[in-house]
Amino acid sequence: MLTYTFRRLAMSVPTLLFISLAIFLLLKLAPGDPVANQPLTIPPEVRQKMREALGYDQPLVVQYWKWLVQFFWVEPLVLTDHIFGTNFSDGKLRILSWQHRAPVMDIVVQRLPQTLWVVGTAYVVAILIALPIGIYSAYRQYSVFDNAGTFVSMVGFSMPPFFSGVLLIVIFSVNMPRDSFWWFPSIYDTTLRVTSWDTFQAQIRQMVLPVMVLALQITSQLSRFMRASMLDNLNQDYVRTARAKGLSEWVVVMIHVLRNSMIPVVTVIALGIPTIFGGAIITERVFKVNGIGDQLIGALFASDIPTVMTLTFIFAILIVVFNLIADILYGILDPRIRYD
Amino acid sequence: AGHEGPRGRDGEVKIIYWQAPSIMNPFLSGGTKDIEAASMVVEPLARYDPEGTMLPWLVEEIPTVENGGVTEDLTQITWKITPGLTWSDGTPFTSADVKFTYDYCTHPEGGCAQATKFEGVASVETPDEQTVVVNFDGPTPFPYGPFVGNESPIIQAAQFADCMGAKAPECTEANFKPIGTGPFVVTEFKPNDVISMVANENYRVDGKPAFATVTFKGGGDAAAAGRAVMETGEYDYAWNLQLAPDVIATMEQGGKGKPVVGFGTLVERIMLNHTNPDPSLGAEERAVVRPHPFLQDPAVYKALSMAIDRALLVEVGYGQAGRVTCNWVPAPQLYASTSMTCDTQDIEGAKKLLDDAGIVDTDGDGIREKDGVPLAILFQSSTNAVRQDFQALIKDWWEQIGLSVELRNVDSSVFFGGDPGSPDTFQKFYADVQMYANNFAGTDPQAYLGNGLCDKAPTPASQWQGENISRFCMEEYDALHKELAATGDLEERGRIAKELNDMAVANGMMIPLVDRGRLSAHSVTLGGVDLNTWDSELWNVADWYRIK
Amino acid sequence: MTEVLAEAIITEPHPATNKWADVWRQFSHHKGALIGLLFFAFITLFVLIGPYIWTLDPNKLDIRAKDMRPIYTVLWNGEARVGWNHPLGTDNLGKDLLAQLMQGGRTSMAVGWTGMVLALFIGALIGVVAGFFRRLDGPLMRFTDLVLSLPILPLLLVAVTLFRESLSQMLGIETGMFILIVTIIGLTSWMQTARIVRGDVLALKEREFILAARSIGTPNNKIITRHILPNVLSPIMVSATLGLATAIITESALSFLGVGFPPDFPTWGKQLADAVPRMTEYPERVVLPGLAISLTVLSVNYIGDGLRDALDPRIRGR
Amino acid sequence: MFRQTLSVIGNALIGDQDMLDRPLVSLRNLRVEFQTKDGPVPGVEDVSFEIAPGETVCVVGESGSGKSVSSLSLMRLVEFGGGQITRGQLLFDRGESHGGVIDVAGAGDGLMRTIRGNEIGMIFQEPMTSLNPVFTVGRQLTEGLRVHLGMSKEAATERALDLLRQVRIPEPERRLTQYPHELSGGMRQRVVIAMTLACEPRLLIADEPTTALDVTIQAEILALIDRLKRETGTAVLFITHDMAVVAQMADRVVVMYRGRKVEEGTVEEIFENPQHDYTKSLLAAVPKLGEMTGKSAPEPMRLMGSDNDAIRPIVVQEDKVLLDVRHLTTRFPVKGGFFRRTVANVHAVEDVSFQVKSGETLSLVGESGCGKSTCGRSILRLVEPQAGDVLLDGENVMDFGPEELRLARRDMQMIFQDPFASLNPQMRLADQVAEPLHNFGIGTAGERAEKVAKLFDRVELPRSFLRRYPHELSGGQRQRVAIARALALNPKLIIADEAVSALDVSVQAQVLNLLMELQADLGISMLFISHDMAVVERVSHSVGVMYLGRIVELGPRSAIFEDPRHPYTQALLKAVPVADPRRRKTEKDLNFKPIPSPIFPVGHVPEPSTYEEVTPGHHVLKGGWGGFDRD
Ligand SMILES: Nc1ncnc2c1ncn2[C@@H]1O[C@H](COP(=O)(O)OP(=O)(O)OP(=O)(O)O)[C@@H](O)[C@H]1O
Ligand SMILES: Nc1ncnc2c1ncn2[C@@H]1O[C@H](COP(=O)(O)OP(=O)(O)OP(=O)(O)O)[C@@H](O)[C@H]1O
Ligand SMILES: [Mg+2]
Ligand SMILES: [Mg+2]
Ligand code: NI
Repeated sequence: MLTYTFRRLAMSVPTLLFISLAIFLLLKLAPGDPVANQPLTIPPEVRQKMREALGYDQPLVVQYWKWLVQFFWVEPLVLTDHIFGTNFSDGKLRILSWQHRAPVMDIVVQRLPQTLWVVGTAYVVAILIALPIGIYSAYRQYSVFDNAGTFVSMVGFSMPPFFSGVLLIVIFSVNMPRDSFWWFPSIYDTTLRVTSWDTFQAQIRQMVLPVMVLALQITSQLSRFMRASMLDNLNQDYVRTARAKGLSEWVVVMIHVLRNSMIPVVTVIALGIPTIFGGAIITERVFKVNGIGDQLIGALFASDIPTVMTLTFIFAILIVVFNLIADILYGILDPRIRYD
Repeated sequence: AGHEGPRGRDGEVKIIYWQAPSIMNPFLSGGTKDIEAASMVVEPLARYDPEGTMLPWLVEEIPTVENGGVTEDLTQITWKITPGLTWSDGTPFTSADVKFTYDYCTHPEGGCAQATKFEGVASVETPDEQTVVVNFDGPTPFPYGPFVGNESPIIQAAQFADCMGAKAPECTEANFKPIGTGPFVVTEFKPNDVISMVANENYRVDGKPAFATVTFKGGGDAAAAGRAVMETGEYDYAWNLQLAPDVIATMEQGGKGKPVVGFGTLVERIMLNHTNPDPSLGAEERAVVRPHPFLQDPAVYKALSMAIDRALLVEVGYGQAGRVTCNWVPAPQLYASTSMTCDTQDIEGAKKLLDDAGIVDTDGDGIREKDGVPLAILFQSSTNAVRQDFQALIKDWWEQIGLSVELRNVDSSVFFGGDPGSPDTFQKFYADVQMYANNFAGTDPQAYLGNGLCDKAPTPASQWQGENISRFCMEEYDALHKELAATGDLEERGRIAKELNDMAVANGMMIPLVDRGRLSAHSVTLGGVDLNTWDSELWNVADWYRIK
Repeated sequence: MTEVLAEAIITEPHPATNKWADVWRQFSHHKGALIGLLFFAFITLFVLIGPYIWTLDPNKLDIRAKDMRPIYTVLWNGEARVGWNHPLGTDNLGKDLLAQLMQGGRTSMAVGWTGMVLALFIGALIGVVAGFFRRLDGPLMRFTDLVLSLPILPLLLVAVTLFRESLSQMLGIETGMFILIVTIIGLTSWMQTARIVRGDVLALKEREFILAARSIGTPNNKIITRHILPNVLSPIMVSATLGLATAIITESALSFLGVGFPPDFPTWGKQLADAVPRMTEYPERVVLPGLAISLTVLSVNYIGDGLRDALDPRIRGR
Repeated sequence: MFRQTLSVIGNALIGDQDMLDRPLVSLRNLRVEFQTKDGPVPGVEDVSFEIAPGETVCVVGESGSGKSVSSLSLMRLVEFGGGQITRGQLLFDRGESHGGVIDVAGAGDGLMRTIRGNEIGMIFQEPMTSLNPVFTVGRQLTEGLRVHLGMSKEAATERALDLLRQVRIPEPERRLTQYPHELSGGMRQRVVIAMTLACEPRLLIADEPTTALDVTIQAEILALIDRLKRETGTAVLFITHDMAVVAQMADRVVVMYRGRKVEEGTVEEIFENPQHDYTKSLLAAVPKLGEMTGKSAPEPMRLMGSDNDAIRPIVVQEDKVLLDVRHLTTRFPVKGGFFRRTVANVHAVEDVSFQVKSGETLSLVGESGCGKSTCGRSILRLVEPQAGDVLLDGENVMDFGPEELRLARRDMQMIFQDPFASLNPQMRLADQVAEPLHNFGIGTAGERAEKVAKLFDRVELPRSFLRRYPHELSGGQRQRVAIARALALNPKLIIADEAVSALDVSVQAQVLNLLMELQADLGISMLFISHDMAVVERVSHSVGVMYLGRIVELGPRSAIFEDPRHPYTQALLKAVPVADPRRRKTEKDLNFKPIPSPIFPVGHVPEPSTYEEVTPGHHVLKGGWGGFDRD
C-alpha cells in the first residue's frame, strides 16, 4: 500500500510537469493581449510600454522557466517564511499577476477559503441529501419515490447553474420581502467576518443560495451513482447470507450493503471534487463569491496569463491529489484491493 | 439640507461595479473601474464637474493666461497648492509629491498607463513647497493635461519612492492601499473583488464624508448589479449599467433605486474605409490603395447615413442612456457642433440621392453599381449583443436602398487587441465599414480631432499604429487642425473644433450614430449623487449622504 | 434425443427473429424509454422539419411586434399582446421565439450529437485499443489520466479564445465556432468513456468466447469488430446519452460566459442565458428553451436506460 | 400418477402428530410464484416433505428444479428475490420452550429474524461471494451471536474462536482479523459453516455447499458437516445435484423435477430401487468411479431413452503420435515493488511432457490451480509458453509465426468450460459456428450455410436453432454449439477444457456421449481436461495426473485407476465420493495437506521432471514434489 502510494506520488510529478507545460503552451498560443482591455484612449506606444513592463515580450522558454522556478521554489519559500518567520524568499521575484501586479498566490490564499467554504458546504449538503435518496431509491426500485427521484435528478442535472442561480435569486432575493426569514442575499458579502452569532447567521444566510445551486447539481449526479451502486450490491450473495443470519433489514442495508456500495461512490465523490471547483466557476460568478473560480474567469478575460497559469495548475494539482486520495480510499475501504 | 453633521455619521455606503477593480494605482491600469475606485483616495490638482468645467481641487484656482497662471507663450503653467493640505497619514502634501508623480509616470520602464497625460511636458519644477511649474516643449493651448482629471492624480512621494520604473509592480502594498488626499482610506483591498474603505480622518473638509465606511464590491454582470441596487436594495450605487432599456425599466419598478444618466463624448459610429479593402489586393496593399471604389462618393455615404433610423437604434440599444447624434464630438457644449441634423430616417431620400448620382442597378440583381462596381459592403463590428442587433437593423435598411451587406463580428479582445499579426483588428480595417464606439478623456478634443490627420493612419509602414482608423485624409483638415493647436482662446478653439468635426463627418470619415451616455443607478436613500462623465463618477463621493 | 427436443420446445421464448427486432421489443417494454423516444423524435422533427413549416427567419427583427407574449398567455391575461403571427411571442427586438427555438434547437442538437459522437469515437477507440492490446494499455491509460487531470472548463475557455479567430476565418464564424465548440467538447469528454470501455474490454478479454474466437483463428481486427464492440455497445450507449446531455449543457455554459456562438446565432443555451435578466416579465423566454434542454436530456437519459436494458442479452432473454 | 401417491403419503404424515417423533419441519403443498413481465411464474409447485430431528434429507434435481427456492422459502428469504409463497404451509417446530410448532409462511418479520440464523442456519453454494468482502471474518462471525444471544463482544469472540476450531480451521486467531479474500474457497466455506453453527440451529440448510469446490475440499466439507451433525444432533437439509454426494450424505432423499417433487425415499431405496423415470435417468447418467474397471477402451454411457444398442467401445485405430508435448513450461510473471518489475513467477506449467495418438483421448486431472487449463492453452499458444516444444503432426507449433499459427489452429480446436461464457451473447448461433469457416475463407456463403446446418445435425440440435442467440439455449445446448464450432474445421485434435463440468449430470452424460460418438466417427484425438475422476475414468484412454504444474503420474487409464503409484494420485482417488450409499467415506480416509504456492522468485530454477516407468507406459514422477514424497 505504501509502496503503491509512493509510486503514484512519484508518477504524478512528471504528469504535473507535463500538464504545466501543456497549459503554458496553450496559454501562450492564445491571442490574448494583457493590455487589450485598456480603454481606446490609451495610445499604442503606451500600450507597448505597458506590455514590456509586464515581461510579455520575453522568449517562451524564459517565461516558462521563470514560472517554474517561481511556482516550485519561490512560492514554497514564501510559505515557509510566512510560517516560521524566516526570510529565505527576500528579494526573490514571485509570480505576479499582470492585472493587479500583486503576487498571484496571495490572492489565491485570500480567495481559496471562500471557494472551500461554499464548495465544501455544498458538497457536504449534497452528500447528505444524495446518499439517502440513492439508498432509498435502490431499496425500493421502480417505486413512485424512485421514479420521481429519477425525474427530479435528471431535471436538476440538466439545469445549468446560471439558470437555477438566477431563478433562486428571483424567488428568494427579489420577490421575498426583505425582512422575511426566507429572504436571502443575492450577493455574497466577502467582507463579512464571523465574530458573533449574528454574523455567523449572516454568513450562513449568504451561503444558502450558492450552496443550493451547487448542491442541486451534485445531488442529482451523486444520487444516481449511489442508486446504481446500491442496486449492484443488493443482489449480491453476501446480502442473502446476512439476512440468513437473522440481521434486521436496517443492519443488512445500512451496514452490509452500504459499506460495499460506498466503495465506488467514494471514488466518484473524491474525483468529483475537482470538477466541482470547475463547476463552481459559474455559481461563483452568479453570486459574486470571491472564490478562485471567479478569479480564474476574471484573469482569463483580462489575459492575465500568470494568474490563469497558476490557477489552472492549482486545479490540476487538486485533481491529481484527489485522484490519489480516491485510490487510497479505495484501498482502505475495500480490503480486496491490495496495492503491492 | 438636513444632511450636515459630523464626519462618518451615516455609517456605511455600498457601491457595486460589475467590473471589479484590480488595482488602486491608476498609473498601472487604464481601466475605468480601477481609475474610478482610486479616485476616492487619490486626487488630481483640478477636476471636472458634470458640465465639464474645471474645478480647482487641491489648488487655489485654475491657472489661466488671464490670471497669469499660464504664460503668454503657452509653454508654462504654474499651480498653487492649497496651503495646509495633508495626506491621509497626516504628512503635508507638497509640490515634491506632484513632481514625484510626474517622474513616476514618465519613467521609461514603468509602463505607466497614463503616460499620454504628460506628453509634451519638458519638465516639472518645484520652486517651493506650494508651487508646481510645468514646462512644455512648445506652445500648449490646453495645458490642463498633467495633474487634471481622474486619470492624473497625485500619489505620495514617500510611499512610492522605491517603486519607480521596473519595480512599480512589486509595490503591492502601495498599489493596493495608496495614501491619498481623498475622502476615504483603503483598509482592505481584495483584488477583483472588494475594497473596504473608511473615512479619511485628515480630510480637508469638516463633516465630510458623511459615510464612515465604504464597501466597494466588484464583479459579476451589469444585470446583477442593477438588480442589487434597484430590486433587492442590497447596494447603494451601481456603475455603468449597460443593459437593454426594457430591463432597466423593469428593474426601476423594484422601487429601491433609480437610474441616473450622464452624457459624455462616447459616440457609437460607423467608420467608412477610405482605402480599398479588397482581399485580392494582398495584405500589405489592402489598407494603402486609395480610394475606396465607392464609399468616397458623397451620394453613397450620405445615403447610407440617411437610411439609418437612429432614434430606433437608441430605443433598441440604449434607451435613456443614448441619444441621437450626428457629430463626432458631441460634447462639451463648447465643441459640439449643431449644424447637422440626422434624426429622421429617409429611405426614399437616400434612394433618390443614389439615383440622381447615377448609382443605379444596371444588371438587375437588385444591387446598385457605381462604375460597374456593385455596392457590396462588408460590415464588421466587435462581438456584442447590442452591436449585432444594430448590424441586423442597419443591414436591413441598407438593403432597402439597394446595397448588399455582409455582416461579420470579431471578438472584442481581438478586434481592439491591436495585435499586428491578426488580420481582424479594427486598425487593419479589412472591411468596408465597421462599427464601434470611442471617446476622449477630459474635455479638450484637440488630440481626439487629431485622429483625422493623414499621418495618423495605421499602415504597414507604421506597424499598424495610429488612430486615424478610417484613413481619412484631407489637406484642409490637417491645416485647420494645425490652427487649432496654435490657438489659445477658448471661443476660437470651439469654433475651429466644430468646423473640424463637420468637415470630417461631411466628407465621409464616419457615420455617427448614438451619443452613448453613462447610466448608473443609486439607491433612493442615497443623496448627493451627481453623475459626472468628464471625471470619475465618484468624484463627489465626499458629498454623498444617506437620506433619512 | 427426445430429451433434446423437449428442451428445445421449452426454451423457445419468442419466435426466432433478428437481434435488432429483439432489442426493439425489449426496448418497447420500457415505458420511460418509449416516452423518452417519442419525445425525442418529436423534438428532433420539431427542429429539423419545423423551419420548413414555420419559415420565419429567426434573426429577423420585427421591431413593431416586439415583446409579444405566447398565445397561451391570453388564458389568464386577456390584455397580453399576443398574435398568431408569433405564436410563442417575440423578444425585445421582435425576433420570433418559435423560429428561434427551432433554429436554436438545431444548433444545440447538432452540437450535442456531434460532440457526443466525437467523444464516443475517441473514447471507444482508445478504450478498446487500450483494453485489447496489453502493450498499449499503459501508455494510453497514462494519457487518459493525464487528460483527466487537465482542468477542463478553464482550458475550454482558453481554447475557445485561442482558436476562435483562426477557425472563423477559415470556415466562417458560424461553422468555425460550431467546429470549435464541438471539437473541444469532444476532446475533453471522452475520458470517462475510454475508461469504462477499457474496463469492459479487459473483462471481456477474460471471457472465454474471446479465447474461443482466437482459437478458431479469428484475426485481431475481426475479434474487435465482431466480438468486442457489440458487447461494449451497452456502456457506450450509456456514455452516449450522458455525453449528449453534457454537450448541450456545456455549450450553454460557454454561451453564458460569453464565449459561445456569436450573438446572432441562437442556441437553446444562449437563448436561456440571454433571457435570464427578463425572467420575471417574460418567463416563457427562459422556460421554453430551459424546458427544451431539460426534456431533451431527460428523454435521452431514459432512452439510454431502455437501451442498456435492451442491449443486455441477459435481460433481453427473459 | 405419482403425484397422487405422494399426496397420500403427505397426508398420512400430516396426520401423524405424535409428540415424540414429530417432524422438525414439514413443508405442505408449497407453491412459490415469481412475478415476471409475462405474469406470475411458479418456481415450485405443490411440494411437500418433512425433516425429522437429527436427520439428513437430501434434495436432488437438475438445475432450475426448485431446490433453492424450497429452501429459501423455509427461511422466508425468497421474498427478497422477488418470490412469493402463494400456497402451502411451512411448519417448523421451535421446541416447547419457544412455543412449539409455528407456520413460517405466516410469521412476521420480527419473528423470522429471531428464527433465521438462530434456529435455522443456511450455507450457500458460492463460498466466494457469500461473505461480505469488506468486513473481517471475526466481525461476520460474531454478528449473529450478538444479535441472537445478546453476547458481549469478548464473549462472542471467544465463541467465534471455538467455532473456528470446531470446523478445524488452522490458526483460528489469525483468521478472525482476516478478510474473506485472504482465505481459500474451502476455508471460506468453513467460515460460513461456522457462522451457521454459531447459534446451534435446530436445522441446517446446505444449498449445494460443495459444488464450487475441488474434490478434496469437497470431501473435507462433507465429512465436516457429517461430523457436526452427529455431534450436535441438528437436522440437515442438504441440496445438491450430485448423486455421489447424495450417496455420501443422505438419510432420506427427495427428488425434484421442474418445480415438483417426483420421488421421495431412503437413500438406499432411491439408489437401488428408483421408481420414477426421472430418478432412473438421473442415476443412469451418473458416471461411477470403478464402473469401467476391466474395460480397455472408453465407451459411451447407457442413458435412458437413447439408442443403447449403438454403444461400442472407442478403440485407437492407428498407432501414430499426433500431438507430442515436450518439456512444456509456462510461467506468469508477478510484478511488484516500486518499479513494477517482475519479482516472481507463477510456475503454472512446469516441464510437462506427454503424447497423444491419433484417435486417442488423454485426460489431464488435478485440483484447481494445478495448471491444467494453462497447459491446454499453451499447446494452442493462447498463452505463450516459456519453453518446450509442441509437435503437431511432426511440426513444431512453437516455431510458427502469427499467420502460420493461425493456420495451425485449423487442426487444433478447443472447447471451453463455461457454456455461458464461451459463446458471444451478441451473435447468432449460425454465425458463430460459421465463423471458423469464414476465418479461413472456406467455401462460398451457401456452402458454409449448408455445412453449418450439417454440423447442427451432427450435434443433434434442430436447425431452427440456427437463427437463435445463445441466451435462448440451455447450458447443454450451448455446449453442443461450442462443439459444433470446434468441429467446423475438421480438426485433428480437440482440447476440451472442463467441457462438461458446468453441466447437470444428465446433460453432462449426453454431451460426453456426443463427444465420444464424434471421436469414434471422426477419429479425432482429444485432450480432455477435468477434475472429475469419474468422468475421466469414463472417457479416457490414458490419464495424466497434474499437481502443482507437473504431471506426477501418467499412464493408461486402467493403470492409473487400478494401480495408482504416486501418493497424490492415491489421495485424490480416495477423496472422490462414490455414488453408492453403502460405500461412504469417513474423515479418516482423507489426508490432505494445503497445496503449496506455485510462486517462486525470479531466479529459481526448478529441477527437471524425471519419471520412473513402473509398467510399460505408466510413468511416475521421481522424488518429492510439493509435499508428496514417493516412498
Ligand atoms: N428471482 C427469481 N425470479 C424469477 N424466477 C426465479 C427466481 N428465482 C428462481 N426462479 C425460478 O424458480 C425455479 C427454481 O429455481 P431454483 O433456484 O430453486 O433452482 P435450483 O434447483 O436451485 O437450481 P440450481 O441447481 O441451478 O441452483 C427456476 O425455474 C427459476 O427460473
Ligand atoms: N493469466 C494469468 N496470470 C497469472 N497467473 C495465472 C494466469 N492464469 C493462470 N494463472 C495461475 O496459474 C496457475 C494454474 O492455473 P490454471 O488455470 O491452469 O489451473 P487449472 O488447473 O485449470 O484450475 P481450475 O481447475 O480452477 O480451472 C494458478 O495458480 C493460476 O493462479
Ligand atoms: Mg440453487
Ligand atoms: Mg481451468
Ligand atoms: Ni408418472
